[in-house]
Amino acid sequence: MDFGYPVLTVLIAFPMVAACGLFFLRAPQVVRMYTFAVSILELLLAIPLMNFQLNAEFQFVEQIDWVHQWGLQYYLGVDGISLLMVLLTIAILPLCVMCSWTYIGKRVKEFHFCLLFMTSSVLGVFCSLDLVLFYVFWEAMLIPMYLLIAVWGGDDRKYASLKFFLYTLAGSTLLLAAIVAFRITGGTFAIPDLMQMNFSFRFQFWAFLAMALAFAIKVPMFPFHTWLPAAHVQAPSAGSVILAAVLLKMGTYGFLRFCLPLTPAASAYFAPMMIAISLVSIIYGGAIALGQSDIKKLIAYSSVGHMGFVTLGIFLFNMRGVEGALFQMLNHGIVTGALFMMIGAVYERSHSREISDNMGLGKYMPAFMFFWGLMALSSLGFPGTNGFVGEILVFVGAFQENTWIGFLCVPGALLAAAYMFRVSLKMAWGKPTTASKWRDLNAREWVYLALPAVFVFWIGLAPTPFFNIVDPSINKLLNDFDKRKVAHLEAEQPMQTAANDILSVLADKK
Amino acid sequence: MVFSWLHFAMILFLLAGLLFACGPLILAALFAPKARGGDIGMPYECGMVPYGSSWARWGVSYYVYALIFLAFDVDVLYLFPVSTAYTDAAGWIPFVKVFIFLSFLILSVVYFWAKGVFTWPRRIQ
Amino acid sequence: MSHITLIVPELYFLLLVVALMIQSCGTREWKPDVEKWLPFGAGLGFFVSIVAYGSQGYLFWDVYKVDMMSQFFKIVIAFGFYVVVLNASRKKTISDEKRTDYYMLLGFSTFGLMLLASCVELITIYLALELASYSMYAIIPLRAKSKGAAEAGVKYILFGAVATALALYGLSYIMASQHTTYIAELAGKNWHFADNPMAVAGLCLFLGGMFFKLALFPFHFWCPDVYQGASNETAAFVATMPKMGAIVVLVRMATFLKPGLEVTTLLAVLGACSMTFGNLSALVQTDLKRLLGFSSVAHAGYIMVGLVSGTPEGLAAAAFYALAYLVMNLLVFWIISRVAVDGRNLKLHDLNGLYKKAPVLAFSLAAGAFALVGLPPTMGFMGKFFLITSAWGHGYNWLVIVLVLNSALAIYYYLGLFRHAFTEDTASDSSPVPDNGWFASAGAGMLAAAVLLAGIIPAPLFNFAVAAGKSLFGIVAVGGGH
Amino acid sequence: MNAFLQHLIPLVIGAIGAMVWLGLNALVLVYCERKFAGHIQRRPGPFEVGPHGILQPLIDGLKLMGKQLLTPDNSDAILFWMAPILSMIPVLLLFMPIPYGPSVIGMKVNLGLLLILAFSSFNGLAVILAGWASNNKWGVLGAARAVAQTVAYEIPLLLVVLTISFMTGTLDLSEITAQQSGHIGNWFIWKQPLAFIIFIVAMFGETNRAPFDLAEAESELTAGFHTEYSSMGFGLFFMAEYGYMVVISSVCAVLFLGGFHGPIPGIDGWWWMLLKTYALLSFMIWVRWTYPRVRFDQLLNINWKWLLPLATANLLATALLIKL
Amino acid sequence: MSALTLYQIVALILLCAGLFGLTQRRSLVGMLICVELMLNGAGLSMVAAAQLTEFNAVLGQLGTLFVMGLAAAEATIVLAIVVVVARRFGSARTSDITTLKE
Repeated sequence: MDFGYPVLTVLIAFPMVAACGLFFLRAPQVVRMYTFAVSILELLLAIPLMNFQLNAEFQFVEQIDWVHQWGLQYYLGVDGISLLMVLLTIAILPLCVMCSWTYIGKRVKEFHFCLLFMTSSVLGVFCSLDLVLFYVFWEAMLIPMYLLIAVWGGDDRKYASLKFFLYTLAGSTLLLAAIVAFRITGGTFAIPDLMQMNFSFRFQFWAFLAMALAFAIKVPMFPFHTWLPAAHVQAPSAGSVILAAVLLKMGTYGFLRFCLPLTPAASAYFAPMMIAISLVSIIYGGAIALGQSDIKKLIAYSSVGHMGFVTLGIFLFNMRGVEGALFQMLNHGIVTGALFMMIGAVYERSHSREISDNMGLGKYMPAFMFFWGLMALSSLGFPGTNGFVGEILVFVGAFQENTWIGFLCVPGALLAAAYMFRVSLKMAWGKPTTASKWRDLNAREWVYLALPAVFVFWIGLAPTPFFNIVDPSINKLLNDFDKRKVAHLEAEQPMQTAANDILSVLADKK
Repeated sequence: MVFSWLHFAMILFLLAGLLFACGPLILAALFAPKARGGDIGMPYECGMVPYGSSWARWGVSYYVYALIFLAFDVDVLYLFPVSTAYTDAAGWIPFVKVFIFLSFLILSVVYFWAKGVFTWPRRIQ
Repeated sequence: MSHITLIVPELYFLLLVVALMIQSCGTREWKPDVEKWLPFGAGLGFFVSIVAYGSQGYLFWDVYKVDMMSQFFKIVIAFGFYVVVLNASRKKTISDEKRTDYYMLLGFSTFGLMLLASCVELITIYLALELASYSMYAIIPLRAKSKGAAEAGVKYILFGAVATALALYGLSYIMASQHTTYIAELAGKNWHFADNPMAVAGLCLFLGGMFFKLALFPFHFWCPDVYQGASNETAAFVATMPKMGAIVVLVRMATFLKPGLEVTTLLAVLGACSMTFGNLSALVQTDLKRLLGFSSVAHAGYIMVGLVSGTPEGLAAAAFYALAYLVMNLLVFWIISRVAVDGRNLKLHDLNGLYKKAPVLAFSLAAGAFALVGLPPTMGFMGKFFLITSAWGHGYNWLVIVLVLNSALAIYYYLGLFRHAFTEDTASDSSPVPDNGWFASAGAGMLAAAVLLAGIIPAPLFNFAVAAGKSLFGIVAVGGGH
Repeated sequence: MNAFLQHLIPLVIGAIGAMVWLGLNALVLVYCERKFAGHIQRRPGPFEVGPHGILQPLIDGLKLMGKQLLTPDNSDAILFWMAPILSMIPVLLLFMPIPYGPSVIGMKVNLGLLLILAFSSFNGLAVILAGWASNNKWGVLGAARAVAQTVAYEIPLLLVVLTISFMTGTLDLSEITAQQSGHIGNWFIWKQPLAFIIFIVAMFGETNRAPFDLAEAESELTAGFHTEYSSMGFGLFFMAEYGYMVVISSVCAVLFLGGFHGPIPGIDGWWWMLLKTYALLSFMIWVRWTYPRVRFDQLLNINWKWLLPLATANLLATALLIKL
Repeated sequence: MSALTLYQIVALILLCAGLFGLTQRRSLVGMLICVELMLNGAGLSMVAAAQLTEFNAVLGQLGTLFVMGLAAAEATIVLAIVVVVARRFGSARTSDITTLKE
C-alpha cells in the first residue's frame, strides 16, 4: 500500500498549505474559485484511500518521532471507522465552498481560510493514532470554528460563539488530563498500543469520566447540548454544515475510538447511564424540535436527537448497534448537512429562518422542495433512504439488548417524523408570504444538493460497500471489548472507590 | 563568646557618657529659674513672630546628595575586611579585585558628575 | 580566573553595560544614537550565549556553576533582552537624554539575571537577585510624568524589599539549622518538618523571596499594578525577564523538593491558589496590561506544577514552560507596544478591528493569546502538556486537574483579546492607529512564528531542557542538545 | 573573681579618666579658642575672670547651669531633650581605643578604628534630631546642612583611614602606633602626604568647623541646629563638639603623626600625644578665625569632586605600591 | 535558652516590629524605615546563626555585610522613587497614592 508518498499527511497538510496561499489573492471571486479548486484537488488526493484493504488493521500508517524524550509521535493511520469519517469530511468541503458562494459577503478570504484550516484539523483528528496528536488537532479545530460563528454569524453571534468555545474547551481540558494519565499508566501515547492494555478499574473509572465529558459535550448529549442550538442558529450555513456533518461526529468518534477500547470495563459500567442519557437526548431533542418556529433551531434540536441514536447504538455494545451508530453518523452528516445548506439557500432569499416566513415553497420552488422532502424523509428514517438503514440497525441492536430500550426509542422516531412533517408540510403547502418572487434553485445549488441526494439513495438502497468497510473494524472493536470489559468489575465497588479517591485528594490538600 | 569584655567596656563607657550628659542637665534643672508664660516658648526667629511653618521645601539636590552618600558609605564599608587581609594576601589577584571594586566606585562618581548631580543649583527633573 | 572563558556571555553583557554607561556619560553633542547600535549589540549577546551553550564548570569557590541549565537560561535571557531592546527601541515615552540610561539599567538587570542563572549558593543567589532587581526598580517609574508609574515603582520596591527581608530571614534559619548554603549540599539534607522545623520554615521564607519575583499567589500584589503603571516597553521587560531568574533558582532548589515533603505540598497549594486566583481576577479586567498581570500570576502557578514532581523531566518541563512564557509574553507585549503608538495603556476595546488595521499584528496576537491559553499547536500548549505529563503520578494529580480546569477558565479572557481583534469591527475614534510598518510586522511575525514553530517542533528545545534537568540530578546527559 | 576585678578596674579608671579628660579639654579649648580669636583679631580676649581670664570657661559653665532649660512650644519635647544627650553619650566611648601613651589606653580593641568611625556617626543623628525636634526654621535648615555635610565628608575620611589600614593590615590603633615607632621618618605622614591632607580637610567637614561650619553659620542661621537650646542643652552640644574635635585630632595624630612616639627613638610617652593633639587643635582654631566660610554647594563639591576621587585614587595607588 | 535562641528572638522581634509598622505606617518613608528594620533583623539572625552554630562564622558575617550594603542600596532607590512620587503626587502618604485600580 505504498504510494511513494505519505497519503494521510498530504491529505491533512494540503488544505493548510493551500490556505496560506489565500493571502496572496485579492478578489473575492478568485478566492472562491481557488478554494473550490483546492477542495476538488483534496478530493483527488483522497483517491489513494480507495486502496483501503477491508480488514481491521490500521492502514496508511505513518509513524515518526516527534518529541522522543516524551514518547510523542507523529502517528497517523485509518481503519474502517475513521475512513468513513475522513471521506465524509473531504466530501463536505466542496459543498461548503459552494453553499457559501453568495452567502458570505464580507471577509471572504478569511472565511475560506477558516474552512480549509478546519478541514485540515478535522482530518487530523480522524487520522491521528497518537493521543497528543489527536488532542492537538482536536483543539486546533476550535479556533476556525469559533471564527466562523463569531465573524460570519447572525446577530447573536458573540454569545453563541463564546458558548461554543467555552463548552468545548472546558470539556477537552479534562481530556488532556486523561491523556496524560494514560501516558503515565500505560507508558505510551500510541492508541493501538494502549488498546492492548488492561488498566485497573479505578483508573478506567476516572479516565472514562474525563473523556466522556469531553466527548459528550462535543456530541452533544443531553445536559451539555445547550451550545448546539445557539451555535447552529448563529453560524453561517457553511459553518452549520461543518458543525453538523463533521464536528459532532468527532464526539461519537471519540467514544468509539477511545472510551470503548481503552476503558472497556468503565464503559460497560457506565453503559446504562449513557444509554439513559441517549434516550433522554432522543426524546428531548425531538420534543423540543417539535415546538420550534425557527427552522435552523429545529434542525439543530433534531441533531441532538439523532446523535442520541448514535450514542445509544455505541453503548449497546452489539454488532448491530455499533454498525447502526456508524451509519447514523454518516447519514446525519449527509442529511443534516444538506438540510442546513438548504436553509442557507432559502435564507438567502427570505433573509429569515422562521417557518412562517418561508411557507408555500412547493409552488414556487419545486426543485428546492423536492430536495427538502427527500432529506426530511431520510432524516426521519423513511425506508429506502439512508436514514432508515442507520435507524433500523440501532433499533435492532436496542431490541437485542433489551426490549424496553427498544420501546423507549420508538417515541423518538415518531417524534422525528412529527416535527419533520410539520415543518415540511408548512414549507411546501403553507400560505405563501413573499415566496412568489423567489427564483428556484440555480445550477450551483442543484449541484451541491444533488450530491448528498445521491448518497442518500446509495446508502439507503445499497449499503453493502459501506458495511464491508466498517464491519471488520467493528468486529475487532467488539471482540476486544468483550474480552476486556470484565476487568475486576465485581471486585471493586466503583462508587465507593470514587468517593475514596475524592476524599483522599481532599485530605492531601489539607 | 556571646558577651565579651569589649561589650562590657562599651556599655560602661556609654553609661559614663550618659552620666556625663545627664549630670549637668540635672544640675541645671535644679538651679535654673522656671519662668512661664508670654512668648517664652515661641520659636526663635531673631525676635520676629514666626511666619509660616518651619518646614521649608528643600532643593532636590539635598536628596540626591543623601542618596549618593547612602550608596557610597556602605560600599566603602566592604573595604574594611579587605584592608586587614590585604597585606597578607599574596599575588596580584587581591590587587586586581580591589582595583575592580574601586574603579566601580570611581566610575559611579564619574557617572554622577556627568549627569550633573554636582552642578548647583540644579533642577533635576 | 583561569576559567574566564566559562563566563563569556556574562562578561559580554557587562561590557555592553559599560559601553552604555560610557555613552550615557558623554556630552550631548558627542552622543550617537543608542538605538542605532544597541540592537546589534544585544543580538550579538544572544549569539554569544548560544555559542557558549556547551561550557561546563565551577567558578569562584564553587558558588558559580556553569552547566546545561544555566546555559539554557542564559540563552533564554539573552534572547529576551534582545527582543526587549528591539521592542523598546521605538519607544516614545522617554525623553532622548534618558534613553541610554534606560538601556543601561535594562542591561544591568539582564546581567544580574545571567549571573543568577549560574548561582548555586544561597547568599550568591540573593546577591545576584538583588543586582537584577535594583535596576528594575529604577526603570519602572521612568515614564514621562506618569503618576501611575511612580506609584507602581514605589509599590514594587516596597513589596520587593519586604520579600527580600523575609527571604534573608529564611536564609538565616537555613544557615542555623542546615549549616550550609550550597544547594548541592542542602539537597542531601533532611527537609521534613517534623525533623527540622526551623530549616523548613527558613526554606519557605527563602522561597517566598523567589515567589515575589515570580508573582506567585500570596506575593503577587505588585504584579498587576506594576504592569499597568509601567510603560508598555518596561512592562514587557518586567513581565518576562525577572521571572526567568526566579524560575532558574526554583528549578535548582527543586532538586531537594521531593514529593511528599511539606514544602512541596505548600508549593503545590500555592501554585493551585495562584492559578485560580490569577485567572479569576483576570476575567474582569479591561486594561490589557493589568489583564496580563493577573494572567502571569496564573502562569506562575502553572510553573509550580513542574517543580513539585521533583524529577528531571519536571524541571525540564518548568524550564521549557519558562521559555514558552517568555516568548508568548514578549509577543503580546510587542503587539501592545506597537498598537499603543503613543505609549498609552490599552483597553481591550482599543484592539477592536485590529485585523483590518494591522493584519500581521492581529494574527500574531492570536498566536500569542492562544499560546497563553495553551491551545495547540503553540508553544504554550507544549509547555503545559510537558508540565502536566511530568507532574502526573507523583502525588499531585489534583494539582494537574486544577491546572487543566484553570486552562479552561483562562480561555475566556484570552479569547477576549482574540475576539476584540478579530470579530469586533466598531473601533472607537479614540483608538490608536497601530504601527503597521515593516519593523512592527516583522518582529511580531517572527515571534509568532517562534511560538508556532516551537509548538509544532518542540523536540530540540525540549531535549536541551531535559538534558539540563538531568544534569541537575547528576545524571549524565546522553545525546542532549540535538 | 580576681580576674574579673583585674579587668574591671582599669576599665572604670579609663572611663573616669575619659570623663576628666573630656571635661578638662572642654574648659581648656574654650579658653584657647577665645584667646586665639582675640589675638588673631588684635584684642586680648577674655581678661576679667582670673589672671588673663583663665577662669572664664568655668564661670561660663556655671552661668549656663543657671539658665532656664527652655522647651519651645510646638517642639517634640522628648526628642528635643534626647538630642543633646545622644550627642554626648558616645563621645567617651570614642576615647576608649585611642592609645594616648604606651599604657594610657582605655582598652586595646582590634577594631578600634571601626569602633570610632561607627560611634562618631551618632553625632549626625543627634544633630538632625535636634534640628527637627525644635521646630525652628534655622534649626531644620542647619540640621539638614549638617547631615548633608558630615555624611559627605565621612566617605573620604573612611577612604583615608582605609589607606592606612591597607598599609598596616590592621584596624587596631595601638598596632598602627607601634608600626610608626622609631624615628620621625616612620610616621605615616611621610608615606601618605596626600592622605594626610585629605584627612585634615575632611576633619573640618566632619566636625562642622569653620570654614565648613555651614550647619551653625552664625551670620545666616543664628546657631543652626541648636538655635533653640538654652542652658545646659546648648552646653552639651558645645562639649560634644569639642569632644569630637579632640577625638579626631587624636586619631589624626595616631594615624599620621606617630601617636605617642617621639621624633627620635627612646623618648616616647603620652606627652607627645598631648602635644600633637593640641597642635592639631590649635591648627583647627587658627583656621577657624582665619578663613572665610565656603558656600554650601562649594562645600559639597569640594568633597565629591576632589576629596573623594583623590582619596580613592590614593587608596588605589597605595594598594598598588604595597604589591610592588 | 541557648544564645542562638536569644538572638533569634531579638531578630524575630525586629522582623515583626517591621512588619507591624509596615502595615500601620501611612507614609512611604515610614514604610521604608520599617523595611530596614526587617532587613536588620534578618542580618542579625544571620550573623548569629553563623556565629553560634557549626556554620562558617566568617561567611555569616560576610553575608550580613552584604545585607547591609544591599539594604543601603535599597534605601537609596526607595528614597529616589519616593522623591519621584512626591514630585508627581505632591505627597508621600500612602492614602494619596492610589491611581492604579482595576
